[in-house]
Amino acid sequence: MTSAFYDLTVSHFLILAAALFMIGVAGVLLRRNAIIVMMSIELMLNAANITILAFSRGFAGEHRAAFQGQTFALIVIAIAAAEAAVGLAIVVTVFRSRRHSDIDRLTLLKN
Amino acid sequence: MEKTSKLLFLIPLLPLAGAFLNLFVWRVLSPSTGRLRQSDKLTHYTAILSVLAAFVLSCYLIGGPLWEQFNVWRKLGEGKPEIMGGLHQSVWTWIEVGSLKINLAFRLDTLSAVMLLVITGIGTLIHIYSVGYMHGEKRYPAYFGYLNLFTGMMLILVLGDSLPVMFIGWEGVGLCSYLLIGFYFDEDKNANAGRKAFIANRVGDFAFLLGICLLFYATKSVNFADLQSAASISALKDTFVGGERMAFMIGLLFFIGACGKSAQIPLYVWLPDAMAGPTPVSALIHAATMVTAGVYMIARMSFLYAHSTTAMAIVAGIGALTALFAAIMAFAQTDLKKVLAYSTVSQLGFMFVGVGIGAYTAGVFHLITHAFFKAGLFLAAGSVMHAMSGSGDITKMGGLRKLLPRTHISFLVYCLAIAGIVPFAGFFSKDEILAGAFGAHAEGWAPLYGKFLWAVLSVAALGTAFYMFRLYFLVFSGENRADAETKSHIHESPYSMTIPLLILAAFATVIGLIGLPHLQGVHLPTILHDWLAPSLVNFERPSLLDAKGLPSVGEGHASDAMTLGLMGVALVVGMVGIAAAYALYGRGPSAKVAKMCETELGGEVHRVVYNKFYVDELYEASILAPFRATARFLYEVVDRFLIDGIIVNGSAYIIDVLSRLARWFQNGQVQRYLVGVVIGGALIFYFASSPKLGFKYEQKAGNLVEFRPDVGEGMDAKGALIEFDFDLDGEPDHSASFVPGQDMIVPYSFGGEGSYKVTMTMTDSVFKKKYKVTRTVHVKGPDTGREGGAQ
Amino acid sequence: MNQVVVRWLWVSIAAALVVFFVAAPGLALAAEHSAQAEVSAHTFKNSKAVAFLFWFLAAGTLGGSIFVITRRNMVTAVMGMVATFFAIAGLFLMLYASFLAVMQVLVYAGAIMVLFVFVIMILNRPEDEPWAIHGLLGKGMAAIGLLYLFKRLASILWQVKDTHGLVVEKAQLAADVVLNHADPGVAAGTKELITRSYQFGSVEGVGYTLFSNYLFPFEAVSIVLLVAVVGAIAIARPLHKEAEMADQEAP
Amino acid sequence: MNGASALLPAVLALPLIGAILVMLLPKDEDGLARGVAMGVSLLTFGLSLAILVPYDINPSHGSMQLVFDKEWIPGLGAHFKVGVDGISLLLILLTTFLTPIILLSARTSITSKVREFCAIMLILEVGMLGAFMALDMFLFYVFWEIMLIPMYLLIGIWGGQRRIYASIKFVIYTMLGSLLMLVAIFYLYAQYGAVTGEYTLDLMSLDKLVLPHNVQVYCFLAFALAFAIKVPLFPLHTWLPDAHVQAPTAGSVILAGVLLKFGVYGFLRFAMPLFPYGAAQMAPYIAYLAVAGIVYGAFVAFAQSDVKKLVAYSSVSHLGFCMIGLFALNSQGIEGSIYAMISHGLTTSGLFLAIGVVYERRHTREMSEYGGLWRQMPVFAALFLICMLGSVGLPGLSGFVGEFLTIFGTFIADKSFPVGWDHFLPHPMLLAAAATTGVIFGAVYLLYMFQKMMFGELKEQNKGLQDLSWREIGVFTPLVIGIFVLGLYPKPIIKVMNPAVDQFIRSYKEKLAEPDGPAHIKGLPAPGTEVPTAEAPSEAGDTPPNEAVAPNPAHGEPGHID
Repeated sequence: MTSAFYDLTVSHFLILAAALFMIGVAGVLLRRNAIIVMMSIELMLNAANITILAFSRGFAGEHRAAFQGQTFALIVIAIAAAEAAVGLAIVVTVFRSRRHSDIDRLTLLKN
Repeated sequence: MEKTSKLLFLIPLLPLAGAFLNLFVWRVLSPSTGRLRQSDKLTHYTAILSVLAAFVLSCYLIGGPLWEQFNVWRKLGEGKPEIMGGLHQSVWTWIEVGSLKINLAFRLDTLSAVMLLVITGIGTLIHIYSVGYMHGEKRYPAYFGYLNLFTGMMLILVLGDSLPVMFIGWEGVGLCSYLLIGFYFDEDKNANAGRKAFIANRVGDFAFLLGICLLFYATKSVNFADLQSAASISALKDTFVGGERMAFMIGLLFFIGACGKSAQIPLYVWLPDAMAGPTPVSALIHAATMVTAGVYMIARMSFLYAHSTTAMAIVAGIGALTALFAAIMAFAQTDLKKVLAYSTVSQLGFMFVGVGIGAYTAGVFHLITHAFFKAGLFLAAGSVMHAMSGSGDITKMGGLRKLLPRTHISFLVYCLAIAGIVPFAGFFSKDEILAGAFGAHAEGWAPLYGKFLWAVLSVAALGTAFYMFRLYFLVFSGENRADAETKSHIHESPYSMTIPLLILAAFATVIGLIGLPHLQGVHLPTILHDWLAPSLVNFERPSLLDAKGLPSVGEGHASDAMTLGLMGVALVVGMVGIAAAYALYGRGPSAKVAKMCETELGGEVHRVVYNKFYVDELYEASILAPFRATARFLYEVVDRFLIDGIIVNGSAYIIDVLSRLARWFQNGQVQRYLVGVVIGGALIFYFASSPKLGFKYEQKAGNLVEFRPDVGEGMDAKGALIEFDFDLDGEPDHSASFVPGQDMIVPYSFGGEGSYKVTMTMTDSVFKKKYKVTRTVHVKGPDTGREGGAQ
Repeated sequence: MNQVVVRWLWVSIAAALVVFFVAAPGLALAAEHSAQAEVSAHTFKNSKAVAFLFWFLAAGTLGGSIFVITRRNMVTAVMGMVATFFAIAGLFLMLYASFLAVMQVLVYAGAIMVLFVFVIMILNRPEDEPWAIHGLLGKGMAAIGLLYLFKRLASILWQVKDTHGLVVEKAQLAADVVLNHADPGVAAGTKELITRSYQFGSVEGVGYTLFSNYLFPFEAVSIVLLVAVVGAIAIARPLHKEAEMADQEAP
Repeated sequence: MNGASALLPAVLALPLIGAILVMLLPKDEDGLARGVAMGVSLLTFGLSLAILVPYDINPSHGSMQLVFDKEWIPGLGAHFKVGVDGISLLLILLTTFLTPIILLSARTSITSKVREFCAIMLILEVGMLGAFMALDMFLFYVFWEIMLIPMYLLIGIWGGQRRIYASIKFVIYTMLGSLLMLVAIFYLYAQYGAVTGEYTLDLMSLDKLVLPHNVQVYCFLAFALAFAIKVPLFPLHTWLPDAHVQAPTAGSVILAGVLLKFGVYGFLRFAMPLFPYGAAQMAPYIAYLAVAGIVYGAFVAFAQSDVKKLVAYSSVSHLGFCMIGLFALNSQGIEGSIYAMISHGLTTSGLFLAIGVVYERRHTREMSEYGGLWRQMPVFAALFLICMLGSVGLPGLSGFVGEFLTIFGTFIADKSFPVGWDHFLPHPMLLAAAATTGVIFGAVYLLYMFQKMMFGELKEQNKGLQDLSWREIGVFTPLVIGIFVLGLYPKPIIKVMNPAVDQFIRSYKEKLAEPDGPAHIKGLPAPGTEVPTAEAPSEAGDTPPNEAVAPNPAHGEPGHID
């Protein structure tokens, strides 16, 4: 039993990333405040990053693919940044017109 | 032995044409002053002329070609054909489908000739009478139109060569009686009477229709000529349901039809109410012609009834019952026309007995005589009511002898005729029926059945004489009981009404001579008997001889003394009836009868008889009320609630509920949808992944059974531990780890034959989750071979 | 009561920072040191310290992220987020992706978190009802669903057996980048297979791959960033525009 | 023959062109719209009479004549194939005969949106004529649906208060049935394709296919449901009273006059010839439902206070007769059923028109409101009496011939068809007796209605009613003449339908005699169960019997299916 604790394998990182992802999803599902939801999305993206790098490190070996993982992780970070920016801009405008940023009350598109 | 004649179809066509002119054509042509008015003269002349023309034409046809053919037929010796075809004409093929072929064809033979003369003769007289009676009536053209239509339909009925054509006439007259009874439809009472008549007739027609179908089913033909053929006769004799012959069933159905039309016991209720119509209508339709259609039909189908003595027994039995029953009911009636109505029902009973015992000639003879004096009676009643400004209540009449001389004389003659006093027609015809009944015996009948019928009829004859003369004395003798106002109006009817009365009275006396009784000794001319012989079945026919070669239905050639004796008895019965009536009602309503009514028993009897034995109320309760109830029930419960409410609207409601549920879930909250996604995903994963566990087993030699587990292709099956527990003791008997791809067989031999419970458990190598499945294994004995069972 | 928690949070963040800055060089040393020692292909065989480090960072990440989604006060949430980012950076380092670790700290912790802090400053109103799904049933079902999905995912991920293990004998992972087009440095006409190898997590390697095989994604991302910036500005400033519009219309 | 065969599509196209023409008229030209519609419908009637000229009354070969066949959807194998035989010719004549009458009668009752009304009536006529003529299953289904829409609009737009409910119920009821039919059609289509390799929807070729017995029963039930709803057979009839009560007079007349006939026609043309074994098995059950319908319809009609509902239930009762005649499976029964359909078309249309006349004057359908109308409107009373008597089945009028033949056919039914009858019913005679009671009940409720409306004393509010105008008399006279002529001289009508019915019974008996087993063409052995040829059994083993395409003998050889 203790070997699983000490011998780090790829799946450790993967399961960690999965846990982080689940927490992110929980955040998105359960929280009302838009910003917390945005942050949870960031968490989910980070989880993805961890997975990419874990696989890149675990499987790439000498093969040049090793760097593919990292470039992708980089791109993910960039996209995350862009997404955060636009998302927060929307949240700000919503706040300005509605005086609140609770997602569950934004139901205009219902029917 | 039949001749085709071109003119036959004209007889029914003439009155129909008259009706068409009166009902449709004259109205349109005559200058309508806003309301369709046409001159009365034009109406009644067209009507009377058309019926008169029909009468003249039929006299010509009967006198000419038919008389020749009759003489030729009579002179034929032994080999003469039994049935003389008479004049025949087929206008066009009406319905021709597959083997069923019905032509619109007419046949005039001796029987229909007699009916023809009665209908057109009396019809013309009544048309003339109606001119006076219906004077000033607003719907004058309609009345005469319907009367002509009726005569036309009756002629079709009489001349019809096949049963469906007769059926046209049969229902046609039913329609006309509906229209004419309900002529004064302003009051609902009359309209109801009309409807009641039509529906009662319709019940009869229901049986008539089924009779036609069964007849065709048996003999493959519907017209009278083919039905006489040997093949169809033999078909009639083969047994139908319940051991009885086919002829019995067909005969019974047609008899029910006749009951409906001729108002016999079960279906007579409509005739007394039919008096709501104008009196000439009652005279023509409900005395002379329509009601006798049933008797004519049975006479026409004599060949069929002759082959089923049980059917004849039923006809005679019901006839006798009706005769007696109606006579009793007539005692207590206070309305003039109601008494005559019950008398008609009773006299029809006599005719049915005559026809029922095989004495068809007697039945038809009574039909003819009854037509004359009953029509006369109704017309006389009409002129009395005409005089009494419309009221028919005999308690308000009396002493009209001097005031209405002509009506009184004719009324007296009719009463004597119907009571059966010697010179008058009634005596001879009624006596012939009584004599026939007395001597009647047939195969399969109770020995004294004839005598019983004779006794019942004699009592009925007594009753007839009694109530007729009760009527006579109440109306004509004693002092006038009318109130002053109507008394002042009493006047003799105009000649156009009284002349037909006198003519009919003359006939009522003379007509009796055509049917003189059979006397061995003295050879009296039996005109009617010989005349009708070619149309009716003669019982010496080979097919009718029973086992011993005797005719199955005998009329019993009684000795002269017997016939004269019977005639004497009948005369005495009539006289006794008249005497009793004189004693009680000689001078107006009798005090004795009134006293008798006070007594507790007498009053009760009087009330029951007066209310016509509550038969109408019985029908209302037993048939009409339940009919309305079921109708309402079926509509409200079955149709509206059951089918509509539950099935149709019910399913719509369910769909509505489901849709509302879905609408509640979609409330625009994005996160709620995401939760839905997550839960859905989880469920899918959960159900998709649980391995479908199971095992197959095969029984090899003896009790050795091989088990082969098959595990669903779940990811974690590799290296799973499979354990079998054969004897259900909880701990596994055999366990092995599962290697996918390699086929794992676990042999185990059971104790013996029978079925055992085997459980297999699989534990997941990774998560140590246990999956269990138990199945019963049927181990067969060595002989029944292998029993393979697959999951 | 939540002041205690807040204080406890500050302590954990500080510890994470200290550990990170200490661990990084230690890790590098360990890598050097272990380069010579024989290491089984799959795991940090012999160094318990590294295992402890991993579990600590894992705890940091998960703890931080739970903080993010549970805290009612948004500022504490942001702090939790920052802690998570630092822990993740540590994890990157353990995976030898040092360049990424730095980028993580720089971009995420630095830029994005700062952005969040600004926005929080604008609309920092105390939350009255934090949870979107009302009622225990909704939350409970969602939680169970998530947990079950996590369990299934974990049971699958658990069977992933990597081929090269996290630590290769040689610390340096030679990555032969094959040039199949004329390298500017090489004389024209001669096509020569030049293989260069870079250390696994080094900037040159990532840079090289990024600008050779993945040039197009790089350009695309840059456009995306541009669009994002323009979009953010366009969305966030209509207020003033209305004011201007109003001025223009009113002559 | 080519000239004549273009006649049928012409009869079909004429009302369509008429409908388009009417729609093109300017908005408020009511009179013009009515005139054009009337003209077109009369023209169509003339043209349909012209069909009789090239039509050969007793054809020797197969019964379909004037067949016009053109490729419609090649992919699907659906042809625009129309043809006419004894049965459909009569029903086409009935349709074209009734439509002008309805248009004439609708002058006063339809006042709003007259243009649309005329167009809808003409489109409805197209739908009906097309469905009667169609010889291609798909074409039939298309026309069957085309009929539905105008009827829905008729009830929906010009109807009474609860018209929306009634029209929706009517459409969904019919749709439900016909969808199942569509499934059965395409099953048949697939089976035929599998057996002969050639995919076509033409009725003539599908008729050659003999399905295994149990499949025949299921397919028959699928078809039967669609047509039973239309008939309407007893339990599925609840849409009819609502549709009639809420429909305008014109809608009621066309619904009762022609649309109900599609149910029986469908049984006769599609359900029974295609699946004879199913029909024979189901014959007793449907006969029972028909008799129940007769008695039930009569009882419920008696309990009505609304005169239109009464006549609607009377239709249920009358069509019960048609159904029982049909399932007597002998020539008298079937010809009686067709005859009863035509006479019901005339008499019930007459009754509905009469009710329409009275409704236009008093705007109420409650019988208690009327009374004593005879004295007030004698001409109307006379015409109404004749229609009522025709409906009651008085001999000499059209109703009797139909009813008599159906009862007659059922009575002698067991002699003609052993299958299906004897093992279930006590005896067809008892069934016929039960049906004949309908004759009594028919008289009961119709006379009850007639007395409530016509007899009794004249109520105050009915005093001012004026009698029929010449136009209204013009509406009634053709019907009355038809009732008389059909009653007294049915010979020509029966002569026309005789060959078609004999052909129907002959082919029905032939197909009934086919052995059970996998689907095969009539006469040919089932594909795959060919005589085992010499090749090695192993090789034959691998081609599963159903897929093996029977070698389609070359053109001209016997058994060639073109």
